[in-house]
Amino acid sequence: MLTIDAKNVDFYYSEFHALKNINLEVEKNKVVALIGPSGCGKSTFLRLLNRMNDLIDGTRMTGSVLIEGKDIYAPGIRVDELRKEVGMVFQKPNPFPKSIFENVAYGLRVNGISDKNFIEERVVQSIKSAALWDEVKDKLNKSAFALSGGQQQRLCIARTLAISPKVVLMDEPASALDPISTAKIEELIYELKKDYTIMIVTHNMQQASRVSDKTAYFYLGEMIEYDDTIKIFTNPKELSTQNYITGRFG
Amino acid sequence: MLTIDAKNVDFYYSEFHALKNINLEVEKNKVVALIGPSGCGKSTFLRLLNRMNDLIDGTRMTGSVLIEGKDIYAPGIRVDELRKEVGMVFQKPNPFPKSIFENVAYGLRVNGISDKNFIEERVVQSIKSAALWDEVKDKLNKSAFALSGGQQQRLCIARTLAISPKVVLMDEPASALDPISTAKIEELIYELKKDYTIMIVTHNMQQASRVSDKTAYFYLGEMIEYDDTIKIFTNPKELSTQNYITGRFG
Amino acid sequence: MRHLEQEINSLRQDIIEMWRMTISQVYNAGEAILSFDKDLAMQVSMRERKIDAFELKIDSECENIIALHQPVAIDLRLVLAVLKINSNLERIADFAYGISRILLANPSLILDAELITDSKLNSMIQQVNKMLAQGLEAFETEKPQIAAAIFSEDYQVDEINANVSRKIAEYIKKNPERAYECLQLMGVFRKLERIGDHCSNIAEEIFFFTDAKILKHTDKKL
Amino acid sequence: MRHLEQEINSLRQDIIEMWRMTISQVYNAGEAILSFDKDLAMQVSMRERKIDAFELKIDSECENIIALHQPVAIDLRLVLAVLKINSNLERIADFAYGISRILLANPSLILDAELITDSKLNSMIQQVNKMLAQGLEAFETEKPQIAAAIFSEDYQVDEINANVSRKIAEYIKKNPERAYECLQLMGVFRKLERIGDHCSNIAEEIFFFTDAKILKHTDKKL
Amino acid sequence: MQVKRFFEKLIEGFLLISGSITSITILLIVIFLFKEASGLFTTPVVEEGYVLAFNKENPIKHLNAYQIKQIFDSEISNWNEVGGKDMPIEVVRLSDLTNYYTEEELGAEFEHIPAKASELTAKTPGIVLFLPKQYVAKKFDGILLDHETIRPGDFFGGKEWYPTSTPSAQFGLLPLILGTFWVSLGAILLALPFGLAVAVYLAEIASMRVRNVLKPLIELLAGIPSVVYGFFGLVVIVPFLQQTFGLPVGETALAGSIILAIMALPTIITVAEDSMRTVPRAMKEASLALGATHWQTIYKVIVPYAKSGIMSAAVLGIGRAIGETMAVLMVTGNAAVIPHTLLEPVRTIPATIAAELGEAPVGSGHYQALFALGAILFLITMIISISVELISKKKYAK
Amino acid sequence: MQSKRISQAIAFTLFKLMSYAVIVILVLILGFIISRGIGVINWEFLTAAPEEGMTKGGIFPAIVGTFYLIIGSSLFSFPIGIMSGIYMNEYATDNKLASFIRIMTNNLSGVPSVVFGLFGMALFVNTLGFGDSILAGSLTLGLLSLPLVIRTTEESLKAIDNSFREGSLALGATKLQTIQKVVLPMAFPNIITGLILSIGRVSGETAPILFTVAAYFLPKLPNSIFDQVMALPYHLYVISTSGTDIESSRAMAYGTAFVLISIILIINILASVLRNYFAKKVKMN
Ligand SMILES: Nc1ncnc2c1ncn2[C@@H]1O[C@H](COP(=O)(O)OP(=O)(O)OP(=O)(O)O)[C@@H](O)[C@H]1O
Ligand SMILES: Nc1ncnc2c1ncn2[C@@H]1O[C@H](COP(=O)(O)OP(=O)(O)OP(=O)(O)O)[C@@H](O)[C@H]1O
Ligand SMILES: [Mg+2]
Ligand SMILES: [Mg+2]
Ligand SMILES: O=P([O-])([O-])[O-]
Repeated sequence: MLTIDAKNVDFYYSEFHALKNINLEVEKNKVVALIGPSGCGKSTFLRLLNRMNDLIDGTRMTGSVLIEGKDIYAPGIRVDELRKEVGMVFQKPNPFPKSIFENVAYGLRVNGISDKNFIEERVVQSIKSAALWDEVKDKLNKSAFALSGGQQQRLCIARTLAISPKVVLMDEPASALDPISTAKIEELIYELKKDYTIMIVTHNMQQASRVSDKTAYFYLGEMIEYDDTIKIFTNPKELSTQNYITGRFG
Repeated sequence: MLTIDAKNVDFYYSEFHALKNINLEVEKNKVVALIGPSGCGKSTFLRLLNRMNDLIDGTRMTGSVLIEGKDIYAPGIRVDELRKEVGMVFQKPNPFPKSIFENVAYGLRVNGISDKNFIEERVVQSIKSAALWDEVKDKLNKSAFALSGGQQQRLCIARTLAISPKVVLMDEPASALDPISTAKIEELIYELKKDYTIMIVTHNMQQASRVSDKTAYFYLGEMIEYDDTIKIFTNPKELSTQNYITGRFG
Repeated sequence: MRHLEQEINSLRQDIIEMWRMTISQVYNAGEAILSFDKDLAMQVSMRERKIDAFELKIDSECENIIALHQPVAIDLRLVLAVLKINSNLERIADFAYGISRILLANPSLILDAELITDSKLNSMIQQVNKMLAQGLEAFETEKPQIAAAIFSEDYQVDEINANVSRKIAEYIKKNPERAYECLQLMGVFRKLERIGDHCSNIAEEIFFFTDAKILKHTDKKL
Repeated sequence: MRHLEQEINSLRQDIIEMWRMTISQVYNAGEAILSFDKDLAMQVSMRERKIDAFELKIDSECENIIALHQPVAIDLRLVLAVLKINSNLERIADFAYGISRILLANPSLILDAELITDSKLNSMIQQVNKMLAQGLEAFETEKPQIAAAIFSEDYQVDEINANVSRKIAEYIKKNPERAYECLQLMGVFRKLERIGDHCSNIAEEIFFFTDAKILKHTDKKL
Repeated sequence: MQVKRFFEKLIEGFLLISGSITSITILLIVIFLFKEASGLFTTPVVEEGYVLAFNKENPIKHLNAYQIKQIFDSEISNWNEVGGKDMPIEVVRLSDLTNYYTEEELGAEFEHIPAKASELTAKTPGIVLFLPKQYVAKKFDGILLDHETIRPGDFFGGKEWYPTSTPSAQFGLLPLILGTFWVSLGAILLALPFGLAVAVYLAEIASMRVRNVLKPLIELLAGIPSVVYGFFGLVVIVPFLQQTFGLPVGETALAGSIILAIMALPTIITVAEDSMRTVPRAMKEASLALGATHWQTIYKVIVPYAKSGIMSAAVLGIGRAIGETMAVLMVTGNAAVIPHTLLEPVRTIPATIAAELGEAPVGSGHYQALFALGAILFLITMIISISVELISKKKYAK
Repeated sequence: MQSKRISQAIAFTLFKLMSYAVIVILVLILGFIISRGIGVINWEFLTAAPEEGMTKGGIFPAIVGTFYLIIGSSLFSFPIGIMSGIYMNEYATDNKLASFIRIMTNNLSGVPSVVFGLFGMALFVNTLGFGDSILAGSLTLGLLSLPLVIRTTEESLKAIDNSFREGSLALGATKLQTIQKVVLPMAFPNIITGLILSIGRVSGETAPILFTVAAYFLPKLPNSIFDQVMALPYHLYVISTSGTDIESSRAMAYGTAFVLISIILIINILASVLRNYFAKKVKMN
C-alpha cells in the first residue's frame, strides 16, 4: 500500500490557484524531496498532508489525499488524530518552553497518555532515534531553550517521533541552521527513513540530492517532474527541471 | 599595494576574545570568502573592515587594518569617510522605504552631492552594474519595497556601488534568498570583481567555492587557513579545514 | 552568461582543441609511416609533450569544475565525459607518438609495398582518422547518431587487425631476416587497433553526455 | 557514520574488490600462459564479463557520489582517483582476458622453453603481478611510498619489453615457420607492458588521492 | 472524546462573549450618553416649572436662552433688539408683582396671583413676565412661552456656560470647547518638541546605561495618577505663574497646558521611541555603511521610517490632553468664559463634567448638558482613535 | 563635508539638553512630592480616619477604599479581559468581526476617564440602581481597565511565534489544548506584568469614581459592596481643592500624594521584578 497517495489535488487560497492537479505517490520508508522556486507551492503541498492548511481561512481543496489508504479529507476525519499519524517539523526549531523531557512527552500527554513508565520509555527512545541522546541525557530536565539551534531542531524531531507518526513532513528543516547542524539533520533524515516515510521541502538543491530517494520538482503550482533523485540530478526528463537544478533558470 | 591588509588583529567583545591574531591580505579585484562554523568570528572580522563594530559598546581592537595602505583605526580617521570607501551589503535585503531611485541616490546625497545630472548618471550606472537595470528601468520612482527579495538585494548592492567604494563587504548576502535569486547574486559578484575588491561571509560552502578566488577558514576566532579557493576545496593544508569543508566536523 | 557556463564553455573549447591536436598527431603519424617520412615522425614526437600538458590542463579544469561548481545533470555529464574523453585522447596521441617512435627507432624499417597493401595498413589508418573526426563532430554538434557510426567502423578496424597477424606471419616466413621490422610493424597495427578502441570509448562517452545512456560493455546496436 | 562516508566506504570496498578480481585475472592469465593451461585461460575468459559489469557499477557509483553529494577535498580526490583507477583496472583485466584469448585462439601456441626464459616472460609476469598488488596495498593503506616503487618496476617491465622484440625476431629467424605463434607471443608481451603502464597510472592516481600531487607526465623521481 | 469536543465548543462560546464585551460597552456608552444628551434638546429654555409670558400684542414668538438671560440682565432693553416692535422691555419677576399690586390684592395666600399676573400681562405691552407654572391662570390673557426648548444652535454656538442662571440656564459650548482647545494646543506645543527630542535621544543617542536609567523613570511617570500631577500643579506651578506674570490668579490655561504637557510627555516619548526602535537595525547600518553620519541617518532614515509611529505619538498625546480631567480641573481656574490669552482661567469639557455632575440633579437640563459634553468628548476621542488606526495602517499601504 | 559633522554636533547637543531638561522636570515632580510627603507618613496617618475637617488624622478609609476598588475592578476586568484577548488573538483570526472588535477595543481605550464616570453613573448608579457603591465604582473602573487588560493579553499572545502553535497542533493537540498548554504558559509572564500595571492605572483614577462610589468623607469602613467608600485619589483632590481649610490640610495632601506615588512605585517595581524573574526562569531551567 502506498503511504502517501495524492490524486488530482488542486488547492486554492481564496482565488489564487496554488496547486494544480498534483498526483504524487510515495512508498513506505522513502524520503521524498520537494524542490522548486520560491512560491511554487511546495509548502502548500506539504501542509496539505496533515491539513495544516485548514488553519488558513478561505482555502479550498479538490482531489483526494490518501495516507495509508485513508482519505484524510473525507468527512468525519478527526484532524488531531490525523496529525498524530503525520508528524511535522518546521523551518525554525520551535521547542516549547518546557524541559527537554516535557517537550518530547508533550505529544503523548495531549493525546491522553498518562502511564508514566510508558511515557518515559517512549521519550528516551525518541530522543535516541533523533540522535540526541548522548548530548542531552544528563539534562533532560533542563529547559529546551538551553540547547543549540541544531539540537533544538533534533529535539523537535524527537518530539514528532514520540507520537509514532507514519509520515514525517519537514519544511526546510535545516534552513535556519549552520552547515554543521545541517549535516547532522541530513544524517538523521537518512537514518530515520528506516522507520518512517519522510517528505522534505528544501531550497537547497544539494540537500535534496543528498537526503532523498525521490525528488519532485514544482513550478508555478504544477508538479513538473517526479522521479528518482539520482535521475533528476543526472538526467532529468524535463528541460525545466534541468534548467532549475543547473541554475540556468530565470 | 594591497587593498586589505589586516595585521595581528585581535578583537574583544568586553571580555570575550572574538578574533585572535588575524593576518590577512587581499589583493585588488579579488573575491575573498570567509567560511567557518557559526560564531567563529567571520562577521566580526568583516565588520571590522568598515568599523561597523564601533557601534557596539565595549568592543576593543588591537593590531592594525590597512585599506589601500591607510590605517583605518588610526586616530583622526573619519568613520563616515571610511565607510564610503568600504561599502557593505547585509544579510537581509534592507532597502530604505524610498523609491528605487532615491535608494541608490541616498549615499550620494548624504555625502553632500547635489548635482542632479551627476546623481542621475551615477544612479543609472550603479543599477546597471548591479544587473538590475532591465528589471527596474520603468519604475525607478516606485517604492523599493515593491521589488522581490532578490531584486531588493541587488538594489542594495547598487546602492553600495553608487558611492564608488573600493571594497565591498557582504555578510551572507544571499542567505535569505531562494536559489534563483542566489544564483543571480553569485553571478553578480563574479561580474563585480572586475572593478571591486570583495569580501564575502557565507555559510554556504558551495557558494564560497563558486564565487571566491581565495577562501579563509575561521575557527574559534582564529584564521586556520587562507589560500586559493581551489586549493582549499581540493587540497586544504589543515585537517581542521578539511574536516569542515567535507562535513566531518563535530 | 553564467560563470559555470563560461567555465564549461571554455572546457569544451579546450577539449576540442585537444581533439584537433590529437587528430593531427594521428594523421601525421599515419602519413609518416606510409610515406616513411622521418621528419614528420619527428614532428609528431615533439608535439607529444604539448598534448600531455594539455591533458593535465583539461583534467584539472574538470576537477576544478566539480570541486567548485557542483555541476549536475547535463553539466555534470559533460564534465565527466570530457574527463574520460580527455584521457582517451591522450592515449590516442600516445599511440601516435608510439608509431612515430617506431619509425624513428628503426631507420631500416623499409616496408614492402606488397605487405602494406596486403595488410591494409593504409585503409586502417584512414579508418581511424575518420573515426576520430567523426567523434569530434558528434561531440561538437551533440549528435550521438554520428558517434554511432564509430562503433561499426571500429569493428572493421578490429577485423583488419585480426587478419594482420597471419599476413605478417606469412611475410616473415618468406622473409625471416626481416622478422624484427615485421614485429615493429605489428606494433604499428596494434597501436592503430588501440586507437580505434579508444575512439569507440569516446563514442560511448558522447552517448553518455548527450543521452545519459551507458553503452560500455554492451553491443552497440542502436 | 555519515551518509557520504558510508557511500565512500562502500565505493572503496568495491574498488578493492575490483582490484582483487583484476589481480586474480592477471595472475591466472600469467599462469595459464606459462603452464599452457587452457582451462585456466577459459576461466579468465569467462570472468571478464563480471569485471566489465563491476567497472560499470563503480563508475556509476562515482558519478552518483559526485552528482548527489558534492564531495570536496580528500573525498573528491578519492572519487576522482577511483574513477580513473577503475578504468585502468578494467583495462588491465581486459589485457588479462586478451592474453587468455591468445592462448585459447592458438591451440598450437606451444612455446619454446628457451624462448620463454630468454624473453623473461616469467619475470615480466611476476613483475606486473607484484605491481598490481603493491598498488592495492598503497591504496588500502593510503601510503604513497608503496606506490612509488611501482614507477621503477614499470621501468623494468618496459626494459624487458624493449628487448623482447629483438629476442623474438632472432627466434623467428631461426624458426620462421613459427612466425605466427611468435607474433601472438609478442602480443602477450605487449599486453603485459600495457598492464605495467596502467599500473603506473594507478600509482599516479594514488598519489593524487593521498597527496593531491599530480605526477602524470613527470619523471617519477620522488 | 465527545465530551471533550463539547467542552471545547463551550469554552469557545465563552471566549466569544468576552471578546464582544468592548463592543457592547462602546454601544452602551453611545446609547446612554446620547440618550441623555439628546434630552437636552427637549428641555425648555426656561427653568423647569416656570414660564415666560408676553403681552398678546407682542409679535415675539421665540426667545432663546441667551436672549432671555440678556433681557433679565437688562443687557437688552428694547424688543426690537430681539426682532420685535420698538418698545422698551419691562421685566417682571414674581417678586416684582408687589411693585404693581399690593399684598392684599395678591391675596393672603397669593391666591390672586394668577389673575393679577394675567391682568398685568394684558395691560403692559412691553412686559416679559417670569412666573412659576402654578400661577398661570386657566384663561391667561397673554402669550405663554412654555414649549420653547433649547435648540442645537444655542448649545453649539452658545457663548456662555452658566447652568445655574435663572430664569434661563446657559449651556453654551463655545467657552468650553475653546478652553479645551487652548489648553490642549498649549500642551501639545510644549510637549511635542520635548517629547520627540527625548524619544530620539533615548532611541538613538543615549548609551545603554543612560537609557536603562531613563526609560523606567519615564514609565514610572506615565503611571503617576492625574490628581497627583494636578496637586503638584496647584502647589507649585500655579503660584509660580502667578508670581512670574503678576497675575491676579495663577490658575490659568497656561498652568493647565504645562501640567498636561508633562502628563503627555511619557506617552509621546514611549510611543515615538518604540516606533523608532522598530526601525530595523539593518536599515540604520545600511545608512551608516553608505557614509552617512549618525545624525543624517536619524533624520533621513529613522525618522521617516518611524513617521507613522511618531504621528501616532502626537495624536495620542493630543488625545491624552483633551480627555484629561482631574489635573486640569485643579489648575485652570474653571472660569467658563471664552479665553483671549493663555494667562486667563479657562474651563475644559472634562473638567466641567467632573466639577458639575455632582451638583446637577439627575434628569435636569444641566445633567443632560453634561452628558452632551460627554458625548462630544467621546466623539472627539473616537475620531482620534480612528485617525491613529489609519495612520498606523498607512505604514503598510505604501 | 565639515558641515554635516557640525550639524550633527549641534543637533545632538540640543537633543541631549532637551532630554535632560525633561528628565529634570519629571524627577523634580517626584522629588517634590516625596520630600514633602515622607515627613507626613506615620502609623497614625496610615491607620486612622481623617479628623477635624480632614486637617488631622489619617487616610485609612481611603486606603481601604482604594484597595476594595482595585480588587473589585480586577475581579471584573481580569477574567473577561484575558478571555477577550484570547478570543481576539487565537480564535478571531482574520475575519471582519475580529477587526471590528479590535477597533472597538482601541476606541474604548481612548475614551477619557471622565466619560467612563458619566457612563458608570448613568448605567450602574442610576439605571441599574446600584447607587453610589463599591459595585458601581468597581465595574466602572473595570470597564476602564478592560482595554488595557485585553491589549496586554493580546500583545503577549501575539508575541508568541506561530510556530509554537503549529508545533503543538502538528503533534495532535487540539486548539484548546494548544492554548492551554503552550500558548498561555508562554504568555503568562507578560500577561501578569501587564495586569499588575493595569492595577496601577486603576488605583490612581479619579474621574470615574467621582460619581459612582467616592465619598467625600466617610470615617467608617464599608459593610457591603453597596456602600460608598473613600478613595485615595479623590481624597487628594478633595483636600487640595475644596477642603474646609485648604491651608491646614496641605500636609495631609502631601502625605496622600506620597502614598499614591508609593503604590505606583511598588507596582512598577513588582512588575519589573516579575518580568526579570520570568525572563531568567525561561533562560535558566
Ligand atoms: N496564506 C496564504 N494566502 C494567500 N496566498 C498564499 C498563502 N500562503 C501561500 N500563498 C501563495 O501560494 C503560493 C505557494 O506558496 P508556498 O508557501 O506553498 O510556496 P513555497 O513553494 O513553499 O515557497 P517558499 O520556497 O518561498 O517557501 C505562493 O504564490 C504564495 O504567495
Ligand atoms: N555584540 C556582541 N557582544 C558580545 N559577543 C558577541 C557580539 N557579537 C558577536 N559576539 C560573539 O563573538 C563571536 C563571533 O561572532 P560573529 O558574529 O563574528 O560570528 P560569525 O562567524 O559571523 O557567526 P555566524 O556564522 O553565526 O554569523 C561569537 O561567539 C559571538 O557570540
Ligand atoms: Mg515554503
Ligand atoms: Mg603521454
Ligand atoms: O591505453 P590502452 O589501455 O588502450 O592500452
